[in-house]
Amino acid sequence: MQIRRKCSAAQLLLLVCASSLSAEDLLVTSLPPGRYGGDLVVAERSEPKVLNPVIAVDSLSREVIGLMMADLVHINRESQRTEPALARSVDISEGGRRFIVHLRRGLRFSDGHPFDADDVLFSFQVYLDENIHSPQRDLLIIGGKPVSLTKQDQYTVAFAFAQPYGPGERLFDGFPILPRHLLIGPYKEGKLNKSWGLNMTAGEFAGLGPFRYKEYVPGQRLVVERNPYYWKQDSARQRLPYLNRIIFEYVGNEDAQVLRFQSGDADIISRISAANFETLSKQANGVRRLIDAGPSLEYTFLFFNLNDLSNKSLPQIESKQGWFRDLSFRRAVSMLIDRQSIDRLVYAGRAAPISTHVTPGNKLWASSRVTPVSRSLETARSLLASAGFSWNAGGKLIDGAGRPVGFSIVTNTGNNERLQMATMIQQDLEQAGITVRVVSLEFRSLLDRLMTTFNYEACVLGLASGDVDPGSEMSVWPSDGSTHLWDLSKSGLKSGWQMEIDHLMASQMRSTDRAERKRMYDRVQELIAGNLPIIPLVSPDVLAGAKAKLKNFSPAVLLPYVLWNIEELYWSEQ
Amino acid sequence: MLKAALACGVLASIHVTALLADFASPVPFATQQREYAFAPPTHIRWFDREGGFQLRPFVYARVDATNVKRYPVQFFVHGSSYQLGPVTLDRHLFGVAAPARLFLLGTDGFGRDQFSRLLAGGRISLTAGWLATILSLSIGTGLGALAGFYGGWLDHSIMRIGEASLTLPWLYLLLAGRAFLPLGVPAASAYLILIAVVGVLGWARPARVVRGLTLALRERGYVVAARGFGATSGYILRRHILPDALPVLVTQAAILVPQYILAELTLSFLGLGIDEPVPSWGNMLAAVQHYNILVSYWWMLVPALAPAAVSLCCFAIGDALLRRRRAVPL
Amino acid sequence: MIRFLSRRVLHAFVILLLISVLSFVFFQFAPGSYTDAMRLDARVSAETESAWRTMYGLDQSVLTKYFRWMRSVLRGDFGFSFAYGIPVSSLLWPRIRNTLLLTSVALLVSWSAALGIGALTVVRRSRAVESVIRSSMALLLSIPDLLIALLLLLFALRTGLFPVGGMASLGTAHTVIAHTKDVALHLVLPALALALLSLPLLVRHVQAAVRESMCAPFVQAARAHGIPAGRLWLAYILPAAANPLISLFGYSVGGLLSSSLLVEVIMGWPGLGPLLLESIFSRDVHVVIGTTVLSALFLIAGNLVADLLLYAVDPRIRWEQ
Amino acid sequence: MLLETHSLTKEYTRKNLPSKPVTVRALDNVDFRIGRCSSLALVGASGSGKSTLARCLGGLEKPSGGAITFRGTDLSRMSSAEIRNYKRKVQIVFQDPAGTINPRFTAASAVSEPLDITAVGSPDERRERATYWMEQVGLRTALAQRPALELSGGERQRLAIARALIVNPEVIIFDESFSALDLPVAGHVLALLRRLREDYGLTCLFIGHNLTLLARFCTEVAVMYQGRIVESGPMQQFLTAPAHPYSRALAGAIPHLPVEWPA
Repeated sequence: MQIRRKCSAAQLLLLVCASSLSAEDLLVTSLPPGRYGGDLVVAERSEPKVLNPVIAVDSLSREVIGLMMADLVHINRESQRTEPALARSVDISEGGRRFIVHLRRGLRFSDGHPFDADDVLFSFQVYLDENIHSPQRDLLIIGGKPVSLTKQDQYTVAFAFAQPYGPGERLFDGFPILPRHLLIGPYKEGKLNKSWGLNMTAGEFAGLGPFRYKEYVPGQRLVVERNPYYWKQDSARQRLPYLNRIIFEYVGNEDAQVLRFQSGDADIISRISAANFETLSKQANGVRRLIDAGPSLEYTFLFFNLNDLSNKSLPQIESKQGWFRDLSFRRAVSMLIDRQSIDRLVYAGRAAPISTHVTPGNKLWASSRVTPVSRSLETARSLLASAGFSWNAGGKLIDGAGRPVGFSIVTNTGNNERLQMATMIQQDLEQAGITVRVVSLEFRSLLDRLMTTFNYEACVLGLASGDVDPGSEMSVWPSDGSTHLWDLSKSGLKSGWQMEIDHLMASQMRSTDRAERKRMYDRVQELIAGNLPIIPLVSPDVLAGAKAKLKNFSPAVLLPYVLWNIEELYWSEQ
Repeated sequence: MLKAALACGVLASIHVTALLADFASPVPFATQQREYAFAPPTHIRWFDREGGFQLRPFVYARVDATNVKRYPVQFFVHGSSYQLGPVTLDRHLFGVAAPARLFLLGTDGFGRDQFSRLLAGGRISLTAGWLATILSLSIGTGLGALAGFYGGWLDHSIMRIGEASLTLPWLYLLLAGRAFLPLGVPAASAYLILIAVVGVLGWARPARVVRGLTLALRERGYVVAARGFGATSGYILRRHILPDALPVLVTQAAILVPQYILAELTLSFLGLGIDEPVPSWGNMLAAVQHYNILVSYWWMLVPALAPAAVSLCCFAIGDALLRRRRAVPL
Repeated sequence: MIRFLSRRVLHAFVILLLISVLSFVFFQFAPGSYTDAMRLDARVSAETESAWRTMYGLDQSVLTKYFRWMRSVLRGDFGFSFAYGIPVSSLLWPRIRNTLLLTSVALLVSWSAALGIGALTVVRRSRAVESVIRSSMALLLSIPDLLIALLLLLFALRTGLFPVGGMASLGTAHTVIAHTKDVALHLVLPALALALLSLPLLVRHVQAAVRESMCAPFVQAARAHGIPAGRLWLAYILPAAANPLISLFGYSVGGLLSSSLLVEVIMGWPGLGPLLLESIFSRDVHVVIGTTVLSALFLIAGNLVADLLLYAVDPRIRWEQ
Repeated sequence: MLLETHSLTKEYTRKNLPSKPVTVRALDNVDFRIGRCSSLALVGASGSGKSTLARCLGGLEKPSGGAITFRGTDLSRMSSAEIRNYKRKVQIVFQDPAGTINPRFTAASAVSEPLDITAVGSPDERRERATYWMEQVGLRTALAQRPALELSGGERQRLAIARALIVNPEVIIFDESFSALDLPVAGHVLALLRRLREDYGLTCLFIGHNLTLLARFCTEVAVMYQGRIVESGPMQQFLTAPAHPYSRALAGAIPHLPVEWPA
């Protein structure tokens, strides 16, 4: 008995030595060496709400979580392609139905606890748990069946899908790996949803990201500090990150954000309006650097209510749907809109007019075959005339039945740009005798109209894709998508082209051949540009700024725009 | 007294100008001249480039790449047509011939003439201010007088409800109100409905004042005597209490009117303001709450002068009335 | 005295109950719910969204919701924040402290300014002084709240005299004194903004009250007796003016609380305001109602203090009761 | 008897927190009667309950106990119409000259107010009657359109008396109403009242603590002391042989006036 115990103790010692000595399988990047030290202050307009990646829904929470957690495979925000992260490699087999993920060895969570396949298994068990309702869960249902995981050894996990998964390993970006040793207890007690709220202490948290949770001062700030166990190194084999702390200060609104940045209290600014960006640029000096990263993945658009309203008792709106369903009408409206002026006046020239939903910011998927819409009052008028519309003595457009054509555009009040766009559209359509009324509604009231009561005629809204891959648009374009806003009733628009989109979107998700997927997605873009279920307007640029001393600062068009390479940022000496 | 008369005059002329906004403004308030976004106020000149004096004020305008021409300011010019009551007119007080533009107060981000918007905005703002003030004062007076006059449980419950209503988060009631208004309601009416709700909700403060006054007055000999003659409560309120409350109410109104005019700005901050393209003073100032506009375009602040003038006048009138009161000190 | 107090406390309790019920009912009118925004999230399916609705009890009747909330109030939680995933009470307490700090400083500033200005206009009866004060008050009243706050912010930015936004700078919390100084510096702008907002009304009422009491027969008599000005003020005029001013004080607390909402939002002061606004917009119902009930509590407490002061100062009140 | 009280009691409760409420008995079993055409002086020290009695008689306060009867009808059993009629028949003129007349009203409209309330006659008739009664109480008609605010205390008091008379009352209660009038005016008004008593059978109840004026005018007197009527009877008898100690003090304080009142 005694001998055996000794033996195992010796084995244990050996194991500890081995892991602490060399077996840390760190990722060595090609990054030129930077300089350690310093804090980074980020002024945010709203607070992060929860630090629990399983239930976080708001974007700021996810941004902060992104700093503290890591995923198996990561999408490089600059190249928009995947790169290895916690997984050193992924082997894809069985025609894209099976992923063998090889984990890095000897990595540690920010509290020093080792990381292995059990953490991966636990994390995905949590994400898949039906009782937790993680918002990410739906992404793991592929071909109608949940992904299944098997542990092959301590550092190898196999993922099996019911059908080939088109986007491939991009799936893993967005599934941060959870520390099993900390969360298994709350999970078993059914309290995982309530773990990692902002009332937690630093000791309750551990992650694999470059930073770890330090403190939260309610209503004021959230501080994260350098994770000493982080698994990336620069080319000089210095362990990243360089910065000591990141401080998220909560300042309430965009103007306060700008003021804080201007006064030098905040080091970075992002998601600012073009107007503020211009003002800051005008006052630019050597201390601050402002960067226009080009068109984002956000597309703003006008859309009409194409829902089936037969059981909603909204006769007023229903009577106008005849116009809305008329492609000539939609094309005429699209042609009447002065996108150049929107770009110039609303976005100070820092936006790109678009004619489909895939913006120029999407380097990998934007189709070159979609032609831009050119504004033409004459073409619009002839289109309308050929569709049976005419003009009365007062110059107002009337339809075949002699009713004057007019509608209201709803938009949300929190967003100044959308309101401005609606106002400009109002004037643009006026020129063809269409009377437009702009109604601004507070965001939830607007959503209620769009998604529950269908009590609206037209709406200006914007959507931002989470990723460049068409997989991220699956909730928008197929007719049964939950964000298929213009026709959530799924029955109003049983047209051929919509069926074709449904088919194309479903097929590209099953295909692992990138060229084929591209071909299919190009066709989707053409169909949308040609049939205008939405009338695309512009895509605003990603605008950001930082102190000039901050090196490696490189805003990207993918979320999170500026903090995606946080581990690489450092303060230069001057 | 002179000052009050002057204030009345200014106030009246502001109202008249707002009423005749269509005539006094050179272009319709909603017209976007997009190539002139954020244009500063046009320089009106008496002296030309050569230093020669012109009898008629004029503006310069570029006619092509190289040439700049003089355009005199004209009065009673033909322009876009508008309705003034039952008649359709197309005369405007002043203007310049195209391609020159005359922006007295510059333009906003869409290139809309600020001067025209200021005049048109007065209509909405003044209506809103008066409407809300009248509503809150009349409801406040009614309930306050009731509470003070009858006392007892009625007084108690009115005052408790008043206290509660001062603390209630009316904001989401307003949000709901805005959300439930049909889409077809024109922007101005939608806003007036909302400000009416705000006015109705503002009853508690005037009610308090009137209640205090009523409490003091109802013990006065002449009120007791009137009751002795068999006067009804309504009579006493009408003949004895309200006349005494009137100066107080006017003072209150002098404060409330400007406040309600500016309430629009706060409402639009909360997403409940007036919808584009209809202007109002608060709505025009709301643009300035964006930091970049505040620092870049000073003329966007000019609309603040209108409510300031109104409130100065209101104050002067209120003060004069208060001095005239000289009634029984309370 | 004790009965007076206990009756007022009972009233306060009834009001709070009324407010909580009305808040719930009104909130029911506001369209949309917390989970609506999830629908715009490309990752979330309609099924997940409805599962969240069930999880938060959003699909239940108002009555059930109210009683569930009441139960959690009795536990001391004040409900559960959907957005933050933690009990509302733990969200509220730290912010209440900040709001109270801000409003009490603003209260102090605005009242001393109002009393000073009120006394000045009455003592120095010069037309110039009066018209300067009147027009500046009118100007203050005619500048929208938002703009005052923003102009102050700009001023701070241009001069660099005061920190912009927030409540404390980083890394200054080494000593208590340094920390206090830092917070005080941050407090200047929001408190000033808040004080400026409430000043015109206060000045007006203070002037009226002082003028009335100066005209009071006993003050005239005292003046006729040749009582020196200082004593006249302290012993005669101010006590006579105290009565309306004390009740005004109680109500000004409420006014300040409600305008502090906006100032806090603009100035980035970490009080109840930003939390309330954000939770209204995100329909985080329990946070909204918790905040509402709590600010009502402060308002009522302010009125109660004013009543007690009146009770102490004015013998007539004791008679009436 | 025209107006009488039977064991009339009026109590006020003062919630004297935190101690127990204190009950003050302002009227204590008052039995009191006035005959038609009589004029009675109700005298007593301040706080003896005179004004309370007046307010009860005027129907402005509800007694806590006992009853008031008018022409034999119990006030508490009257219908509201009868009460209204009663209030017209019994008028009170108060002490406070500033408070009795709304300073905002013109003199004429203050006098005609009771008629306006009951809407008797046309506005012109009312105005006419108002000026008539103003003249009767010795006010110049030139004052008619002046706001009451600008009148002196004595003038306002006369307005109040004119206002009481305009409704043709049967009883007028003067609650210290003469203290604000200077002697010649008071004498003039008293002479008017005497004429009215003789012509129309007007009954007058004077409340005061100063018998100087009333001694000549009133035929009867009642003395109140601490909420009770301690002595009542004909004036002459009271002046010559007052029974109660307080009465003696009162009667002894009347100076001998050198002049005769104008008739």
